[in-house]
Amino acid sequence: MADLTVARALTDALDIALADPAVVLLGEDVGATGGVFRVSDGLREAHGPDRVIDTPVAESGIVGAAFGMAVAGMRPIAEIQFMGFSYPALDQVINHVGRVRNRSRHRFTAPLVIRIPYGAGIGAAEHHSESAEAIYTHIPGLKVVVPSTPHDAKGLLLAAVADDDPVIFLEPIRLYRAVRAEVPEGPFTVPIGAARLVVGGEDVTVVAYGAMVREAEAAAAELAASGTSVEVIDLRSLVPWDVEAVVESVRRTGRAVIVHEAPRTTGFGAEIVATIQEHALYSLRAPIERVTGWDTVVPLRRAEHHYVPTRAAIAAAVVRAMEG
Amino acid sequence: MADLTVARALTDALDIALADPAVVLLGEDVGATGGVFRVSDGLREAHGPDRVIDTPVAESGIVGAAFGMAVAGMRPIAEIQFMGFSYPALDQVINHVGRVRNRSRHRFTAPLVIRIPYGAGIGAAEHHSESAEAIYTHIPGLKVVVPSTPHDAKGLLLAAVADDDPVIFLEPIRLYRAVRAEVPEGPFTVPIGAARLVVGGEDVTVVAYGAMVREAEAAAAELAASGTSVEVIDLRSLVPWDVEAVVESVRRTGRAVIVHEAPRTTGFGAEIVATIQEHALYSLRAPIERVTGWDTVVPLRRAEHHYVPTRAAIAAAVVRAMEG
Amino acid sequence: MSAEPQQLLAPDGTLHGDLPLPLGEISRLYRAMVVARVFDGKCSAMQRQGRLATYAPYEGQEAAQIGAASALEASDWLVASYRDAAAMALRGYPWSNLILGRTGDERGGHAPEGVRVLPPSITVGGHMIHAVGIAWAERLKGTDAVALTMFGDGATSEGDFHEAMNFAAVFATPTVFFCQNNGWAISLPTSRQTAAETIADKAVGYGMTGLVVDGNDVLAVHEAVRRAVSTARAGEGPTLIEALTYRIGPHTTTDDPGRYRDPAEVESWRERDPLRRVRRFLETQGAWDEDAQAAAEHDAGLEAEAAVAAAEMVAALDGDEIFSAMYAVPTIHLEEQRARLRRDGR
Amino acid sequence: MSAEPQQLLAPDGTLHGDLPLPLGEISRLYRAMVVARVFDGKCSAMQRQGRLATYAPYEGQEAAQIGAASALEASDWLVASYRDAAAMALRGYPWSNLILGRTGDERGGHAPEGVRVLPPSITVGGHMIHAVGIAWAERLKGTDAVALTMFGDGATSEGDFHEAMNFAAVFATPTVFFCQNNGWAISLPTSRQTAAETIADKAVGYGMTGLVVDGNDVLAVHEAVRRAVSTARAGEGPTLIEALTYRIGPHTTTDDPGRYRDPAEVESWRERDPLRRVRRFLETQGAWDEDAQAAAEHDAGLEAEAAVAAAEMVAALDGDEIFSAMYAVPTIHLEEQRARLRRDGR
Ligand SMILES: Cc1ncc(C[n+]2csc(CCOP(=O)(O)OP(=O)(O)O)c2C)c(N)n1
Ligand SMILES: Cc1ncc(C[n+]2csc(CCOP(=O)(O)OP(=O)(O)O)c2C)c(N)n1
Ligand SMILES: [Mg+2]
Ligand SMILES: [Mg+2]
Repeated sequence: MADLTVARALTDALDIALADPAVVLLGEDVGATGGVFRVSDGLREAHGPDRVIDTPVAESGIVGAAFGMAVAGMRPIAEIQFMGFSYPALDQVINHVGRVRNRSRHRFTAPLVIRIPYGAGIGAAEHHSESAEAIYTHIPGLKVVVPSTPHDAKGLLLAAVADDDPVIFLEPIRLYRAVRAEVPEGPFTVPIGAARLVVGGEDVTVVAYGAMVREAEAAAAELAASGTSVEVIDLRSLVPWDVEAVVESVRRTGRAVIVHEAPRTTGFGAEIVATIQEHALYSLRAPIERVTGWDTVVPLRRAEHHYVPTRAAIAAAVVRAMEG
Repeated sequence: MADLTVARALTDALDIALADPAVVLLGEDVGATGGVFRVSDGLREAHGPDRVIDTPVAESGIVGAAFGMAVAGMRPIAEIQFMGFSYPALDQVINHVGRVRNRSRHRFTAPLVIRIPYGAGIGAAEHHSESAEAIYTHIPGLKVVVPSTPHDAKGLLLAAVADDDPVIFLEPIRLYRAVRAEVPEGPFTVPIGAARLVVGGEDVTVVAYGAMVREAEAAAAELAASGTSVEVIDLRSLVPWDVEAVVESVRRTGRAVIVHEAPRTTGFGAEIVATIQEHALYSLRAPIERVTGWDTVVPLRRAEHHYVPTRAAIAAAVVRAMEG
Repeated sequence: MSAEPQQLLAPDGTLHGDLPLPLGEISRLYRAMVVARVFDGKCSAMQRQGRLATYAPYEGQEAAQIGAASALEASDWLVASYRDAAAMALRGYPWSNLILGRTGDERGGHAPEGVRVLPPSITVGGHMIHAVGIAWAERLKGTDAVALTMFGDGATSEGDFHEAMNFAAVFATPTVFFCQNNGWAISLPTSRQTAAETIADKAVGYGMTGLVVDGNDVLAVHEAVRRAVSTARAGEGPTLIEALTYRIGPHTTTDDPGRYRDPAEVESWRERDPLRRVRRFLETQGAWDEDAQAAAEHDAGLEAEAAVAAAEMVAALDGDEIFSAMYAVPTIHLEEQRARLRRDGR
Repeated sequence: MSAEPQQLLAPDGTLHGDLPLPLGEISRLYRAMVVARVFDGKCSAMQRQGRLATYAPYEGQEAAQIGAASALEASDWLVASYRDAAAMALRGYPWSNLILGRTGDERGGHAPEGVRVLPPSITVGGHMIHAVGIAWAERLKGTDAVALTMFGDGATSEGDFHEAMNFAAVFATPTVFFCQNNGWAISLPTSRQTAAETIADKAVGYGMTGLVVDGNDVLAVHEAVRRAVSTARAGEGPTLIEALTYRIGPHTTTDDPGRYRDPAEVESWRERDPLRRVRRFLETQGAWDEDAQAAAEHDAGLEAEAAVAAAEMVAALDGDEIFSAMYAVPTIHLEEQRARLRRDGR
């Protein structure tokens, strides 16, 4: 066991993954500087500049080249510097990465991982605070994974690299250094598709992922004091997501609150709500609440706090669900 | 009044819009050939090659240049040849088109229209049958419009051109020539944001848009015969969408079926479901059904019929909602 | 920047300089061109009969495609577009797959194991970088395999062309960029696609070698590509080759070129037919005659019939199958959707 | 392809050839460079104090930015990046807005009416095509306004650079592409960004004129841009100018260049400081002296204080306001969300 931040747990996972010669890491500034968040710190030195590759500034090129490598039998890990810079690569992701298996009926596949730091909360510049996971969840042929703890960061990243299909691996920027925890040494995986029960509870189910898990947990702790028992589920994986765990919980509690930072309209929260009501409508004792970012650009530093869901906003929604 | 197909109604609208010197139409093959669907047929001859502009094959360039024109005070209409080719322009759409007003606090704006033929049902090649509207609805700062009749095609396109904000204008490929109807001559607009009641009914509300409206209508007609009274609402506009009309209807019927061709997960149907349950949970007598495309690539011609929602699939969902 | 396009065989069949290939090889290339032309005609006809969903004819571009594809080894990769069936077939992609794909069946994309040819790219521009990644992977794996990518003049305007060229040059990947400049991108002539004198000029901005070859001269194309391939294989980096050719037919079978181009232009290019000059040359060498021609056409016809029959024998995918190749194993969501389709039908 | 970069003022202040501008004008440019340097230092300091959210210093690039921006007319447009504050300010974008933006406030993007300067682009690459669209619109509207876009060496690798260059050349839009090749894109040296000899070489592939200028020579930059602007204004199309310069500071205030570059390199560029050579030249002409320098620095300091004060006086956007500039009029959805924020808080 080692006491690691999310960032260091990821470094550890990358280092382990790179032991396989089929794995390479490529992206802007991943080598010389170890990436803007230092997640790949030391890896170029350890594995060489042919395996930890600093690329020109071209996201479509990074993803497209990684895709080609994957088709030729490798397991590349592409890094996009921030979610807001991932959009130039969307054509590659939608039209090629997610499709080559179907297009060739399993003849060619794209087992690559695309790592993308995402999310708000650190008062960054424009484009550096975005949560576009909903877009990725809507694209056929991808898996989408979001860790929220050092343990899961390592285990899910190793699972993503081992996966035979493309995985979009979203790293909550705000958590890189916000938490430390014990992480097993050496290789292990966390299965993609299984949610994590963060706190058990009886009255309301709160579903969150990424940086919102901690806010949900804090809200639950606060509400426990005033006698409301909140169950918090960390999805960990959005595609596929653990419908069973969520539905089972809501069947018990009869109430649900979904939390994400992304804009509200057609956010992934809508999918969770639509699925819950499909399976558990008759258990619902109140409308399912969504606590989300707004349909706006993430405000810059001075006004960002009006945008990002907080424990207070989550608690307010839980209270409303209790009254609903 | 003139008896027009959707394609011709659009031609008519473009011709009227081009009377304003601030309007230009640009895209691949829009001039010499009148576009792959001949929607801009004759317009280059009528308005000149400086106003109806054949561009190189570069979607990001088309949208980015149109954006620049709009910032400089024009009202460009950019055409992307098929939805599947719109992804290279997503970075321009997300990071610039939808944001310049906020980034400059109203100092610069982007009143452009991006026309995109979309949807399946004609057995086209890969990338030619896609429905990615959910992605566009999730992007802050855009409006998203989808006509389903010749009348609305003309009125909504003219409204889109007149709108002071960017509008993604989705043209259902399958409808271009499938219907003819009376369309008023000369300029008129259909307001963006108002749904259309297609058929009134008592038992179930079916919400659809684009090519799915006709399928819903047909299902309603079929079900009427067997005594189920179906209300069909054509959203016409996804951002903003007419929450009031839909919620009011579901409050009356207590049952709803949402229909779209796009993949199911995080499709726009999820947003509609999430919103309905928020406002009308206690009126719901059955889970809201979603009849959608699957989380797959749209199959090619020989298997496409397994993908696209049909009147039969809609009718089955309505029956289930009645039993639910 | 522009120089005369490299040419070995004049339109009248005269050879400039030495024989670049043994005569037997040239006959083999010519035969492949005959086969390609027969298939192209067959496919256009099938499309008119509604038996193909869509079809992009390559008549006039056979020399470019066959010349380039014939310069590769079995271990090399081909990453090509919707119009490159002749090249793909020469690399071992079965004609029956090419036809099956065009009937609207994903299984057309399943080339046999060992055939290193990707399914044709339908989007313009996105596939070139794949040839960079593939070539890069081969180098990282320590093989000497090369990847060749084929694309049109229109594709050179996409941002992805730029990123692919730049990555290939910066990382010196063993990639060959083969552009068939066939004069048109649907209705846009090359002169409106770029203001550069040649597409080969674009290589300069990447520090890459660029050259122009007569794309209707199978020997010149073969030679140019062969050299670029061996440069790449030797680890000396990528090359951009512009093959000047012409699309004799419509863009696809639904296009009407009468709207945008002068029939005289088409006629002038028919004069430069890529098959005729090889045949003339072979005939002057006594390596070909009427009988050989008749036999080649006959054989090609039989091959086409057989490929069409094989493709048309395949039953369409059933509802269950549309879910089965999105992932190695379908997700729970796809399984649930599959069950839904079984229950409600479509 | 490469030629010596155009230079008018040698690093030691010697002028080659004739005076390209009246001495008074040169003093004005120099004064602007002093102001720019003072602001840059001020902003770096503010960032260290936590008063700015993020900051990209441009020390060393003042000649490039001031030289280029000074070649525009009031009716011309500037479309620049996060590192181009000196150029933007010279075009009338208030320093207080530039600072306000960097404190993390959208209102920094609201330039005064009449100032034709877009808010700085934070993404790399996407903004160049905007200068193409703007210039094109001006031509369509019948004005003779030109658009200049500024970007770095890294930006030339993005697909959008390619599409912008190509559109500008094909449609001969009055656009000037001004690349500040400052040696680095964060940690990537230009030699790994492209294998081309120069970035100006990239113009060839678009049939555009490209040229390299000493980016630390304000007179050479001004001259080169002035010519490109008048070519564009005359309807004779776009130009690509590569200004060779150097980023003396870190990429942004959170970057640690010690990880990737040799301090000796930085020192060698300090020798070529863009301010020093102009000052030396002006001094030899008797147009500048210690007192003038002290006065210029003093005035710049006051101007900076005033701009900072103005920016820091602005109260942060309140919750209601974050919804108010997404559309001309907020949609019903935004109104509903605004009400939700009012009700629940955050
Ligand atoms: C990204 C993208 N944009 C647009 C299209 C539509 N389209 C298909 S072929 C074509 C022209 C391509 O021209 P070129 O590259 O010269 O190839 P050719 O068809 O001449 O072989 C266009 C615009 C597409 N397939 N993909
Ligand atoms: C699309 C995009 N990708 C990546 C980034 C992250 N990023 C910010 S600046 C930069 C380097 C840009 O280098 P260059 O164009 O040379 O400009 P400079 O910073 O040297 O002025 C990168 C990669 C970004 N802002 N936008
Ligand atoms: Mg072409
Ligand atoms: Mg730079």
